[in-house]
Amino acid sequence: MVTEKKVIDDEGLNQFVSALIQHGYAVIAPTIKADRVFYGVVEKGSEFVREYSNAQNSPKDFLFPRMEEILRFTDDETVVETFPKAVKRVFLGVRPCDAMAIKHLDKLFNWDYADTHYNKRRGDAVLIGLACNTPKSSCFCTSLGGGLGPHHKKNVDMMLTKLDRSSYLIEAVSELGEALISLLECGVLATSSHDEKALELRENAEKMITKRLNLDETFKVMDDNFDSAYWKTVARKCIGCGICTYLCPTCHCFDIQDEGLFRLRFWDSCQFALYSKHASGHNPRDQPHKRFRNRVYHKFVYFKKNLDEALCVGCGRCKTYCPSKVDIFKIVSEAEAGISEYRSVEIPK
Amino acid sequence: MNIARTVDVDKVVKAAKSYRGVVHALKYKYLCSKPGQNLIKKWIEEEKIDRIVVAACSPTLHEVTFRGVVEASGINFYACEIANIREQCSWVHEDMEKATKKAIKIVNTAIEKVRLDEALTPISVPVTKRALVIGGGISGIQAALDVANSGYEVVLVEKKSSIGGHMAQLSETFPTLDCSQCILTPRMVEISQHPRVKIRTCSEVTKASGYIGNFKIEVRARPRYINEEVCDGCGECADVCPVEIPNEWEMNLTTKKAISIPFPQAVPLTYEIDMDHCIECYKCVEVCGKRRAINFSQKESYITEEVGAIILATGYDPYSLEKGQEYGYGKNMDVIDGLTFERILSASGPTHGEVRRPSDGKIPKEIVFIQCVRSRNQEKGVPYCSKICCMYTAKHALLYKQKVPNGQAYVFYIDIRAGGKGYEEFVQRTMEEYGAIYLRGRVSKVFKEGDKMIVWGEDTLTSRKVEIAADLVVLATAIVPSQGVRELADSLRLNIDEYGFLSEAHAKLRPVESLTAGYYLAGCAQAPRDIAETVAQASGAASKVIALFSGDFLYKEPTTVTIEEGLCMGCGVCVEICPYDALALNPEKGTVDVIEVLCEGCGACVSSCICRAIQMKNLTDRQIFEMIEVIGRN
Amino acid sequence: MRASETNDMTGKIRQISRSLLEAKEADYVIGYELETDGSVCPVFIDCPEEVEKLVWNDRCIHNLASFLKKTIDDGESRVAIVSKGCDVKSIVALLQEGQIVRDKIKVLGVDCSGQRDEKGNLLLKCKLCRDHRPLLYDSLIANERVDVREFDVDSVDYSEVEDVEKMSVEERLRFWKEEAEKCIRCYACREVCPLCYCVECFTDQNLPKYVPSTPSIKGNFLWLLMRTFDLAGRCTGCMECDRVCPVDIPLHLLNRKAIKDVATLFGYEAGRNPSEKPLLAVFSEEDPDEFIK
Amino acid sequence: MRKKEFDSIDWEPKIIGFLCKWCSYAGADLAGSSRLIYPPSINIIRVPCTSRIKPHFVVKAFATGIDGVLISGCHPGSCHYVNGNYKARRRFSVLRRLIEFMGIDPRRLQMSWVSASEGFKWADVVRKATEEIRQLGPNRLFIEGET
Repeated sequence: MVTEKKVIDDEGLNQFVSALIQHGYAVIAPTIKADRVFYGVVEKGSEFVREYSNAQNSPKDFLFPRMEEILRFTDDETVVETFPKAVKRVFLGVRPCDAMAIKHLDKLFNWDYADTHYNKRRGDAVLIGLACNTPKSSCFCTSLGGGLGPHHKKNVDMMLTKLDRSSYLIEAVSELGEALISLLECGVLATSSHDEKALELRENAEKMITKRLNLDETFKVMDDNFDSAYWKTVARKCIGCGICTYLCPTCHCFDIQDEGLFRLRFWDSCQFALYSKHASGHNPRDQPHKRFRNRVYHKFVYFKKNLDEALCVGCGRCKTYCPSKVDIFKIVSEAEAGISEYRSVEIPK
Repeated sequence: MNIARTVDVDKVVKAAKSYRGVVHALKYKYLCSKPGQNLIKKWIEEEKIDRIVVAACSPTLHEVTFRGVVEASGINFYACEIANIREQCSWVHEDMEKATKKAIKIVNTAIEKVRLDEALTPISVPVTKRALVIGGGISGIQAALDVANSGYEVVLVEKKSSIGGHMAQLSETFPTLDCSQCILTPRMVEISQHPRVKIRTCSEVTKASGYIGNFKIEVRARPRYINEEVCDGCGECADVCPVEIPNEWEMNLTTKKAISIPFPQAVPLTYEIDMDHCIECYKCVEVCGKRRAINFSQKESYITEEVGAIILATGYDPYSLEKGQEYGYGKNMDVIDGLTFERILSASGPTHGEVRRPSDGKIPKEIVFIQCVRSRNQEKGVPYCSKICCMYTAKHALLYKQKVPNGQAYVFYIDIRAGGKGYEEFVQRTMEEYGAIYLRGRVSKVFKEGDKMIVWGEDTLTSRKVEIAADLVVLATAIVPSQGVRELADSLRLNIDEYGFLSEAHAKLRPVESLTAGYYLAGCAQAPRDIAETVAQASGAASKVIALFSGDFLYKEPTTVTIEEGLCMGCGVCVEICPYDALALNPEKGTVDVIEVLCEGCGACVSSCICRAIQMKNLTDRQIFEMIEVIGRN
Repeated sequence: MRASETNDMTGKIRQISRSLLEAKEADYVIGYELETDGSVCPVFIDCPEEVEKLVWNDRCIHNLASFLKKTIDDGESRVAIVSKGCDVKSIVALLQEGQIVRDKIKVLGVDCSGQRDEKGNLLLKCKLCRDHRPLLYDSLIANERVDVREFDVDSVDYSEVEDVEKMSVEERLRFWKEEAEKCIRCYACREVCPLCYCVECFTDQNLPKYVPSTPSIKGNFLWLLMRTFDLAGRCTGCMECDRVCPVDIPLHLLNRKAIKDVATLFGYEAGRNPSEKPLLAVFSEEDPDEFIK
Repeated sequence: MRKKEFDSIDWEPKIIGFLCKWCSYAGADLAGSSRLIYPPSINIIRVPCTSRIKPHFVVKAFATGIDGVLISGCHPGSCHYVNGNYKARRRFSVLRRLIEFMGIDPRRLQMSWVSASEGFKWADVVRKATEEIRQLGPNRLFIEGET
């Protein structure tokens, strides 16, 4: 199978969006809302912003929304399970890191239990990636394994690479992508010079990411030093809010509560004090640093133990939007040095 | 049945039956009757029902009845709630359908509440069987004697240097014309010799902590500069004292020395030095000699008394007229108030009972009495009736005529209020036998002309203007709560009404109790009243105290608050907001403790607690939320 | 701010911090440090060698008093804290509510001429500020160039609040519902607030469920409303909640509204006097009652 | 169209009354024993004192779809618990302005002083409150499905 590659301009991209919408897809793409970039449903191509490093939220919001109804109680005391409506979705402009995150979520929600609600939403959603030409200083995707990088396209169905001011290289990656690219009526077939340009951009982008992390070493150091006072020290400026977890493309914790006649599931965060409180009143993560440590360990240790991957995709959202600019990369990458410094220190209970 | 008029009781019963958790629902005509009560008993005993809702009249009427029934049947007193579908539903609505719907909701809210009610037992508190009486007038004396004679100790606190109050200043009392001092002083002697009464004069209550049965009272004693135990009241010191000052006990009609007693029968018979006027010549010290009763180094002191009940007998003051504002009072020496006239009439007074006017000592031939001065006067005085003025004015007019048979007394009045045994007859006697001329109307002006006071008034019965050239004008001024009561009420956390009289717990059914438990009211502290009523109320208050002291323990409503320590952050807002000091910061734990016996269950702390660590027993936030939801449901 | 001023003040902060740490008068110092991207972040300094991390400039936005909440549990630590005039008001409020002990806190008060965002714009809280010089401190890092005059209370600018007040009731409801819709319940507003120190927030409690914890419009709207009420008479207007909100809900409008109301109704201002009684625990007979029938 | 719905004379607003048990509750009882007729719009929750009423209750009521809340207690100076009504007054004057700011008509939160002897006043207060809230129409703070 020869993968078809085309080069289109902005107008072509707009037409493509219109074609997708006409074919019954809900197109979800980065949009501008009050100076910030958010993923949202677009009604026309021009709403899709293309100049952004990444949106504040991630596609997660649409696959695992912050709140959803899972069942309903009726007046005659019966219970009806409710499911999300089947919607054909296209996620447009997904950065490779977010695409990787969706892959992680796919695994997570089908690991020991297949989550119907997630899967219904995920369904046949099409991911159209947009290669990242100018990673931010907070990005560190290249260290996180699975070949992840600013132009990584394994996890998307189609990939867009912005070649210059108004031309995009568009290629189908999966069969789903192949089927969709046929909707593209404009554009020219890509040539090798386009490929070369893309490669150059890719190398350039990869060079821009200077942060490096050795995942395996980090895993080992962390796994061996759970009780180090280091974690208490680095957690100090964390205020304990849920921004990092709610904006993280892979965090997936939820709570379930009944409200009136509805049973709702909605996001929860391990950063909250009540998150781990038992019904008995006991709370194993009763102190802020224990909750902080849990987040870091979940990303770099627990998930790796369970599914042999890091759950962090290096998007840098947690640092960018953190009220105290807590830097997970810095904390993890300096763990070894930091822990050795604190090795002698007994962690107070 | 009076509920069934607008509420379809069968529908309410049907709705209740189908409500979550309800086992029985039944219509019954007089549930508060014996057979009705027995039915509840039967249910509880035979079917192990553990919660009851009675949909009937207001809980203020039969809540205790039904709770008593459930308690007698073996479940907790508080496992019963009343749904008020009469006073607040059937009696106030006309639309049957809507009223029925509302009645169902009322029942449902009561069900939700009772479902979450917990079993409570009353809080028992030991009782300190010792009473405090504040105020040493006739009401305080009477109350103290009654309590003491029942075998309990009493502390009587009086701010003046002698007990006796205003009654000691009066000449004769209406309607029997007994000599006031003659009937009062034996009581004063009795109390001064009573082994169970401690009299603290020159003293004021400054602070109270604790609660019914267990008060700690701080009493401030001002120095009188005389040693009470030593002074025998010989009076030699006053003889040698060179300083003469106005005698306010004699309504400033005469003077006294800077070292003085108010009147010869004073109790305790201990002199007091007025340091504002004393020139420290020490002649008194000299004459007192070896007895060494005089002590210039006395200081203000504070004593703490532990008592179980407090009787407030703080009395009254005559309305203090601003100088020159009313009928020339204060500008014109011969315009005086009633209490001054009492001193003029009194055999022990400055004129030895002869009626002589203050300005020149002339015997007044024509005398005008004006009633309701500042009483019943919304704009300039107090709106209430001072109650005693009609009677004492009649007494004044009568006594005047007895003493000056050729004189003429005129009385300006609005109404004559002479309700009381022998009162109306007394007023009639004054008019008919003693020829006092009663003129119904207000006085518009009093002004001086020569040595006469010209009184302009109106006789509204004949619609004629009246002008009287009087030698003396006596104003029956309003009586008001005695000075300092507001501050006292503040420090004791007592309710006062808008005029400053202490509020009773219930106007009809609890007239001698304050709303704050453990405080009882006697005499004019509560409202204007005469001596007979004062004494009756004082005895009433005393008997309440005696009843309280008859048991070793007190039982308090257990619907107090609890604090969940795990949630409390010790911010102290509740400590601040509690009007009873029932909450205290525990510095060790950093949280707040509830002192349950002090808690009256108002719930102010519950709603002030930002951390929601405080809940009120049997009226938790959860219960209220459930009730709101029931009401919100369609 | 001129470089000489920042250098000067930074130097003083370091010097005082060093001596406090050396003399073991403080277990640690909470201050500001420079991030690689030029922004400024909170930092905890435990030993004299680290004081060089401390800085002062016009990007020291964070209210470090938020971190004093964490000291509530371990009442033992003695903390030195770099505080602007606005932050000191939070400290005063915490003292007033007995959450911190005065002699365990060393306040390094800093004269502040206003803080700026990354674009160099003066922050709203600084435009409204009347406490350029802290009203309580142990050491003062003075800046003679800063205007430390008392502001005229009557001249307080509530125009942002008044703009909302001018809307109709329906418009306001729509406005706040739209804002509520954005809320994701990350509780950054709560966690950053120096005065939100409850063990269990009302939104987390279950019996009863004071407000729904779900990020629904209803739950969010009620959260915004009740959060504001609980802070009424306590909020000192540091606007940290506003800063950290990841979805830009104008929380300052709500808090400023409460600040305006308690000022106009009761003449009360939070965070000025550690011994002042809490606003809602006391009353005055003259309190307004025009709405009572 | 919305207007029509509540113009109908049959629409009865749902009002919750939080009444202190010493004054206003007794006043409401007196209105009953005096057979004073007032609209059945109000359901009463008896509390010991107005100071027991949490702002949360009021907000919960609105969130539950209650059209109006009426808080009633003792006149100033005659609180059974010394001064609870003053504290409540302060609390609710703040809440009232705040809900108004967020778009809830403040007339939906009413407050009155009704003593145990003011049965007439109670009936009048309920009538007026009902009328005023009837004019405002149903509480549409949260429409069904917005949960």
